[in-house]
Amino acid sequence: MIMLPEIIVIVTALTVLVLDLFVKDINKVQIALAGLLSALVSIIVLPIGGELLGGQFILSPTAFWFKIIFLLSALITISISYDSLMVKTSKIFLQSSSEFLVIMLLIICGMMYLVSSTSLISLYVSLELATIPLFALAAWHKKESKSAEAALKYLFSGALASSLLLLAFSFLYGTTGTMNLSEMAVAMTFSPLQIWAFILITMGVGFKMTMVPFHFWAADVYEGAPTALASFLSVASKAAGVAVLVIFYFHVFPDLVKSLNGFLAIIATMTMTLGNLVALTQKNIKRFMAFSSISQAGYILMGFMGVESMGLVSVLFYLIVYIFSNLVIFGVIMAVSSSTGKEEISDYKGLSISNPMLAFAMMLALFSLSGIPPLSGFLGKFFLFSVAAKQGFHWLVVVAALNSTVSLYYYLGIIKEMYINKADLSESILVSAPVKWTLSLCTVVVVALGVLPQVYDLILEGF
Amino acid sequence: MLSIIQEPGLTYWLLLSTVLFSIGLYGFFTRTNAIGILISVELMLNAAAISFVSFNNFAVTGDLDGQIMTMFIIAVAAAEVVIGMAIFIQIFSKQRHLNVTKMNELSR
Amino acid sequence: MYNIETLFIYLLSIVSVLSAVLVVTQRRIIRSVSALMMVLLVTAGMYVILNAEFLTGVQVLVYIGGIVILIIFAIMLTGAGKTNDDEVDTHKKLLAFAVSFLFLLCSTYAIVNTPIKTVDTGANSSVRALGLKLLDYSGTGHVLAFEVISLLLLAVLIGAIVVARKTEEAKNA
Amino acid sequence: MGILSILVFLPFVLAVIVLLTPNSKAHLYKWICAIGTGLHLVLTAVMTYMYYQSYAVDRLAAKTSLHTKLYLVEQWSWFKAYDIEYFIGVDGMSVAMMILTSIIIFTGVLASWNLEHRTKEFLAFLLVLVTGVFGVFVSFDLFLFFVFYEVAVLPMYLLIGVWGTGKKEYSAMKLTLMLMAGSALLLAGILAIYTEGGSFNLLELGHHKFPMEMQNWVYPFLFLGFGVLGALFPFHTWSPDGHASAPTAVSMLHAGVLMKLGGYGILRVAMYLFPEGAIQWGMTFLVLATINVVYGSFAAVKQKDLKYFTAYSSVSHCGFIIFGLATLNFVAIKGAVIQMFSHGIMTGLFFSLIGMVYGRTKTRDIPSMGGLMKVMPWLGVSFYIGGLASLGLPSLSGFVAESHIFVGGFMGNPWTSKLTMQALTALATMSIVVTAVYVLRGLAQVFQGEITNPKFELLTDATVTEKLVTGILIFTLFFVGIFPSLMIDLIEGSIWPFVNRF
Amino acid sequence: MNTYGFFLTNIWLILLIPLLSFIIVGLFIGPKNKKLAGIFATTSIFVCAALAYGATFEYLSLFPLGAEHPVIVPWSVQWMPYLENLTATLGIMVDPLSLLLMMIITTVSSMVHLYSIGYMHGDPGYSRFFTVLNLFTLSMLGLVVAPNILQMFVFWELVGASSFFLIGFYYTKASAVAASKKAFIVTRFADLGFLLGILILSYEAYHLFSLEAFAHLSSYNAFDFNFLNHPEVINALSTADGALLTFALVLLFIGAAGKSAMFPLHIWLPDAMEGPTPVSALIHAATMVVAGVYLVGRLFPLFGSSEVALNVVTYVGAFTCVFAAVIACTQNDIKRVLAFSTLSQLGYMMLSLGVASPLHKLGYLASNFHLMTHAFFKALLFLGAGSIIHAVHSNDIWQMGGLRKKLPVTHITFLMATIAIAGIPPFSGFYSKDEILAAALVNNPIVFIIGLFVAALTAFYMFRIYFLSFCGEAKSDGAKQAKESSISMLIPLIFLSVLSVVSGWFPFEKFFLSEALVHNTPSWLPIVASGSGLLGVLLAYLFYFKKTTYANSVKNGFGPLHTVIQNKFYIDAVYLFVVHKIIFRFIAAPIAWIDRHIVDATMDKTAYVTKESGLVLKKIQTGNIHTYTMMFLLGGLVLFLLLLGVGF
Repeated sequence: MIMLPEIIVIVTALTVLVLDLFVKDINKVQIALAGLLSALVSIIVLPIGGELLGGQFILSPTAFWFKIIFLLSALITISISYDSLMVKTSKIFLQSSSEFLVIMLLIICGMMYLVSSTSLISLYVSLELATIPLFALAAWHKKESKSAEAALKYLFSGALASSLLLLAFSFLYGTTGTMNLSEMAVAMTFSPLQIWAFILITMGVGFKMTMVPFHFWAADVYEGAPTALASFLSVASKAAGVAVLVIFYFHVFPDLVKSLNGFLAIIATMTMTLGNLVALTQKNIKRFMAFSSISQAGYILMGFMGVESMGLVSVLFYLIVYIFSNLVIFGVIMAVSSSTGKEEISDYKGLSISNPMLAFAMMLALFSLSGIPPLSGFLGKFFLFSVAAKQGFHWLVVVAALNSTVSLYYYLGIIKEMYINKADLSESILVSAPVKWTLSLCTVVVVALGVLPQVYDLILEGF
Repeated sequence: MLSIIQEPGLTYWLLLSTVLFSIGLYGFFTRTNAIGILISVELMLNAAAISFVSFNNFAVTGDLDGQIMTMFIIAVAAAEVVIGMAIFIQIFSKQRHLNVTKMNELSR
Repeated sequence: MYNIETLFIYLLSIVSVLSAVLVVTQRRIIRSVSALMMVLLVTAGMYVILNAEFLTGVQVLVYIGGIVILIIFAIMLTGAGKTNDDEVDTHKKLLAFAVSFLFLLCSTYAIVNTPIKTVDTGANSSVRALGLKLLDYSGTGHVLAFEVISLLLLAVLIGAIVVARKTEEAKNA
Repeated sequence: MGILSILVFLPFVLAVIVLLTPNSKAHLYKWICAIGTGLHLVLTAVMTYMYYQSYAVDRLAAKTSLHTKLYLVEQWSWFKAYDIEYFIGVDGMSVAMMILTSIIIFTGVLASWNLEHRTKEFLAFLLVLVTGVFGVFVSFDLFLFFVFYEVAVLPMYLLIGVWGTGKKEYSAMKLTLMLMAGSALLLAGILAIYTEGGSFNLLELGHHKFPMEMQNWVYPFLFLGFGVLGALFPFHTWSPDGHASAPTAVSMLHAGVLMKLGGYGILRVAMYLFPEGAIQWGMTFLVLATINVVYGSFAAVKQKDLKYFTAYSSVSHCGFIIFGLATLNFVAIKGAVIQMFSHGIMTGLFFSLIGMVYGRTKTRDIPSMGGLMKVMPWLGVSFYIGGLASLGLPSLSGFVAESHIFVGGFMGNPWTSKLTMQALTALATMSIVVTAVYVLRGLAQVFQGEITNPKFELLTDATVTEKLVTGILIFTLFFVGIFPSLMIDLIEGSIWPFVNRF
Repeated sequence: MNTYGFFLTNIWLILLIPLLSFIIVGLFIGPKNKKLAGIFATTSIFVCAALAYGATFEYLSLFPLGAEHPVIVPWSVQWMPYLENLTATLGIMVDPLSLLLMMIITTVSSMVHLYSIGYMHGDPGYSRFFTVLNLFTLSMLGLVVAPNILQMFVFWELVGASSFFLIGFYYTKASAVAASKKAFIVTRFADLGFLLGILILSYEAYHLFSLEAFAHLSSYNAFDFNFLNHPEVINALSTADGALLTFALVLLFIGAAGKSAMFPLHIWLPDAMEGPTPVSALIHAATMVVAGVYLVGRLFPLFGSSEVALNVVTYVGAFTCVFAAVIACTQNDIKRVLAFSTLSQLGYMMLSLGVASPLHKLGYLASNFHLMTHAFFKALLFLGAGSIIHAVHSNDIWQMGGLRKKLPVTHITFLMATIAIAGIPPFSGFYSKDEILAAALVNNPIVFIIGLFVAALTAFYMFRIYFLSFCGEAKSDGAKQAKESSISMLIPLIFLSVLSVVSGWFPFEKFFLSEALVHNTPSWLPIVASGSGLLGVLLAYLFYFKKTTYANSVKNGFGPLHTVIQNKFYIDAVYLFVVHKIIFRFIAAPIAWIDRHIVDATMDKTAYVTKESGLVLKKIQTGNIHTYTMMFLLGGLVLFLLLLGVGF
């Protein structure tokens, strides 16, 4: 029964919803985490390659790994935002947090359906399920007007992207005569309309994955929305965007993309460079993380060049590494803002004195994001760069490597605040237990992934 | 070119839906009222629906996927409008206006 | 020499384009909503021509009956109906027009240059076939999409309620 | 777990132990590190002995071999997909570099004996840095080489940023960014090699014949990438600032060892894999290296701060290393490797002494100091020995290296015109006079003449640890200077393959 | 091969003993017990002297005076293997020249050691003095016994370094520090020439090994003297590229000129007088300055092969000879006078080497003979001057006077040395100078005349000092209470005075050359030579003993020229100008400035540009939803046009 994980997630969502109505402040985070964990376990048990509903629902290797990515990111996001969901005294506490949790679980379920769907319609609908509720989550901070404004911008960009996507799907449907993705790939004929559909899809998916020309919403939404959602966006929704891109680039337009290496290289360079350059100037930590995640999208794009299975494996590996590093940073951001309520980078002064463990975890994650060896970020980037190098784009490798040096500059900026600058008032930052556990676990994984080859080989076996 | 207009076939309908789509786009970029922008989105979705149905009618007559897709489009459009309206109401309760151009508190 | 049907098509397309233009240019939001209603009605008519009779029903009932009414309701709530929305400066209008026109050009270029072989039997849609296709468990069915859309609506429902609900202080203020 | 892996990861284990020891036993940190690095020194000696035993048997074969022969090899597969292996081994050159690093880290730890500010993290980061350096010298898989290369560069930021003096953030940031930009070039080069050569294993790649047009652009990439760390002319500006604001042990380790990674990398990777590229680009980098030598020495003449003075002199001496490599002549390359060793010890001595003088006089400004010889004779004499070594006085290791480079430079290589090569070597030789000028001027100003500042009257001479530090370094300088044939024999075997490939 | 006796087999002791005593005195005895340090150091040098004499005696017993005097290398070990035929060995080469030098060095050094026990008594740096003196003797011995040119260069540098430490012995005195720095830098500059010479020479010689004609010589190395002086090698080198060979030889001569303070590079010697007098006696009279002459002597066959090189040697030597002698006459500081006199005597040795050629070796013989005699009497003069200064506590000859009665022994010994240097017959100076003049007469008459004129000048300025310091009445109270120095200072004076007489009669010719030399020196030559010497003495007697006004009238006669000469032709000022103004102001400062403002600035500029572009890009984030979505769509359309345009 390969739809088991989805069902488990839906059941958990519903139980949280129902229980919240009847029982006074139940520990909903624990239920959610239990549900997600059992979904994760169930997925690992499932045989890859099965199909259901006569082919409407399949579990291909990509789908398998993307589901693991989605469940992992949900699991970690929810556990690091324990403060804003459960701790009433924390400065970033969210009203009606159980509904927040339910919607998040449903979104995860939408993403899982997204990767397993074979027809255009189910793909479109699950994509919408994975996007539209996010607009609602963005507006959760009722007290500040920033949150509503962020939601508005996110809604409009999302609506535009989805209508463009819809138009593209109609053209695909029309020219290939079928709704089924695999049949569509066979009927591809490089006609102008199909190229136009390809571009429209790139725009639609580019929105979700924050590729450069379509990234404008990211900064405002990350800053305005509650941090829990910002971390979720930077990780899960970006992974969903990558998933859709993988579906289209690897399964629907493979030979078109094979000839478009130059095109991809340009977009990747733009995304990386703009993301890094603007991140240099950022003061607010969440806005800073927005641009850092935009630049990460640039590196991921490099994996798509040449449409090889090695490229896909490195993209998947990099996503996993990116999840752990990014969520450690967001965990620290949430821990700091939950006790101090401040989000400026300069507020991290002297963190290494007030809370050495937090600072050390943050430092490791930042180094991993900027691609410094023994840590996993370097390994992920190295495999992505090797894909680009294999296609002969050495200039792109140099640009990417220089970009990661620029990124090192602003990551070191934060480390400088934490380690070198003296803190004027170092009130101690208390971190609640689950957050502490998740952070230390993730930091260990960030370091371990850099050294142990097992995970990469595991992914490789699938392809 | 004239033949397209003479007996309106698939291309005619597609051109029609693209025209409607572009008008929707124009509305999307110029309306200052949030609801106005949402209306233009509805317009665009409707244009897409037309292209789906016309493809179904002219090119892919074997099955009815196009029409089923249109039904789903309508459902999704509904969802979008619901969320949009909820957000607009929240904005309105705070700022008493829905003028999109005045909302750039996040522009630092 | 033109048979009735093409004449009818021309009529519908002209009306829909005109009212679409009205939707986007009207200063008062109420008038643009009504123009939108007109566009949707005309599309419903188009569906008839495109052999999608059931869709006309769905369009009229759900789209116009449901969504547009909701929009009108929201307009009333936010009191936007009475006043004129202020205009975006002309230079931005020009830019918007240029972008959308460029989009139109690209799209028409793509459509015109792609030969799609058309079958002139037209779709034989019947409600029964639609229903069967929609909930068919075999490979070609769309039951999965059906399930997912229900989840979407549930999520949107919860989200909209929480977002639109007045905050506690606003309530007792 | 061969001896090489122990040697590479012992400092890391030490770092972990130091981090784990509770703050209550703060005084223990120094002792753990001192004993640990001392043990490391002994182990390196054992490793050298083991190397000698296995190398002795094929000393003659080395003369004609086209491929580096490795000893004490350890090879485990790491990433099967990209056939990346944990492949470490050692040849003559690496053994010399291991000895150098082991000495420098031991003396470095001793030199930072009286550091109070957060010693735990300082020693931990220092040991992590040295792990990276040891890793680079033994790794023969390009991926592993690059991983250790970056591990060696990263702790520098925190070491200079937190424990440095003067405008430390600025120079720490500049140093890290320039070195990382350099390693960006390296990454592109390594990936190009991988796509072309098909594997990361350096020895296998040695058999692969790289096409000419690829060599033409990858060789300069690698050369500049490594050159940034080896203080090649236009990219040397990080070194004066970096060393001036770094604490003693860090600048000892950095100038003494890390800058040698540049030269080592050029030889081991760039020249080994791209002999034709090296010939093609030989002249341009030779000219650059000559500028490096002359420019560095002249710039040092006008420096007012002791650390800038030494930093510029090490820029000039590192220029010698690159000069030796760029001549593509056997004797000169051998000289370059010896210069790596000897300059490492020399700068280690210089920076440790500057640290000690700074610890006492609290100033590094040369004009404001004077007549310190009367008050601290031991430090004065060691400074003079260091100075004479740096200007290449025979019976000290500086002369051995420089004479090799000059003789090699004069003999030149079959591909460049004899006249230009000899003219450039003559120009480089000119620098021994300029070095003499600035060394003597600086030292005479600081140590000779009357005591200018009454406060200096009551300064104390070297303590036991300081005597040990200077003693070890000076002994090595003399040992290599008086018995150069030992060092030459150690290195010679590993240099032949590079030359035979041209 | 005939077996070597005790001395020759372990000749390496002559290097080991000073090394051991240097280390032991330096590290162990010195800091503890000053007195023992002095004695230990002196005894070790005496042992070396004994070894040197033993070795010479054994060498002569093996190869009697008249017979062939081969060059033997009893001990050598591999030191620095550059390449297969290019290995520098550490060894001892024994032949008449090196034996002669060994004897001179060890003798003078032991006398100076003995002398300084008394002279340096009570000086705080007492043991440091003896350590460095031992190091100096070691490096000097290493230099003279070197079998190859690289080992010579090694010990050459060590000699330079130890002279640096010795000159700068009183390191608290600013002038001593400056003098030591100047000495080291000038000699270092000359050593640069020497090194370049070696490099070119060894490079040329090394390439000979590849020719099969030299297969039989393959056991040699390119650096060895035997190889370089080998007749086949010499004509191979000169035929291959004569100009390059001459260039190399001139470079080598520059190295020699630097060490032996020939004209352009002489500025450091007068200032080197800042060091303690025994140092001046040992280094700046007998040993170090002679190294340059020894180098030219050692490579004489090679030098012989190129006419130009020999001419350079001759004329530089001659010019220095005259130049220094003229200045010596005007100096007031006793040690400066002796320093300039050394300069001019060295000029003599150089010009005599220059005039010689492989065919008629008289010049080569005379120069080495003069080297020996000069070493003894100049050392004696310096030590004598030392005891005068020790007694009078001032260097200025105008404050001395009337010391004849007060310092009897110093007076007699000083007188004997002055007569010797003036070249008056019975004393050694006459014989060696006569030989030089004879050689000069045969080859180069101009040089002969210069030599003659300088002989007179030498006599004049030497007796000027003699009369001013010893005769007449004491001109200052210091001179009045002058007391004779202690016995340990007097023994070396007496011993050296005996030597400076006896050394003239040493059967030099037979010891040095195998076959007898054809003597066609005209009979009138000795008379003329000694005559010019006596003329000088007479003039000095008139000027300074008789207190006539001649001296002042001559001085005013010369007028401004006199002050110019007194200030050593302002050459020092020129050097200072060149070094400080040109090198520091116009090269070093600009480079330091360039580094700070251009190279460094470009790096900061790139960082600035990246930050600026970041700010520019940030401006696009206006926050207005319309701009966002428009750019969203525009970006997509541009990509589409790009795709169509470029035609995927």
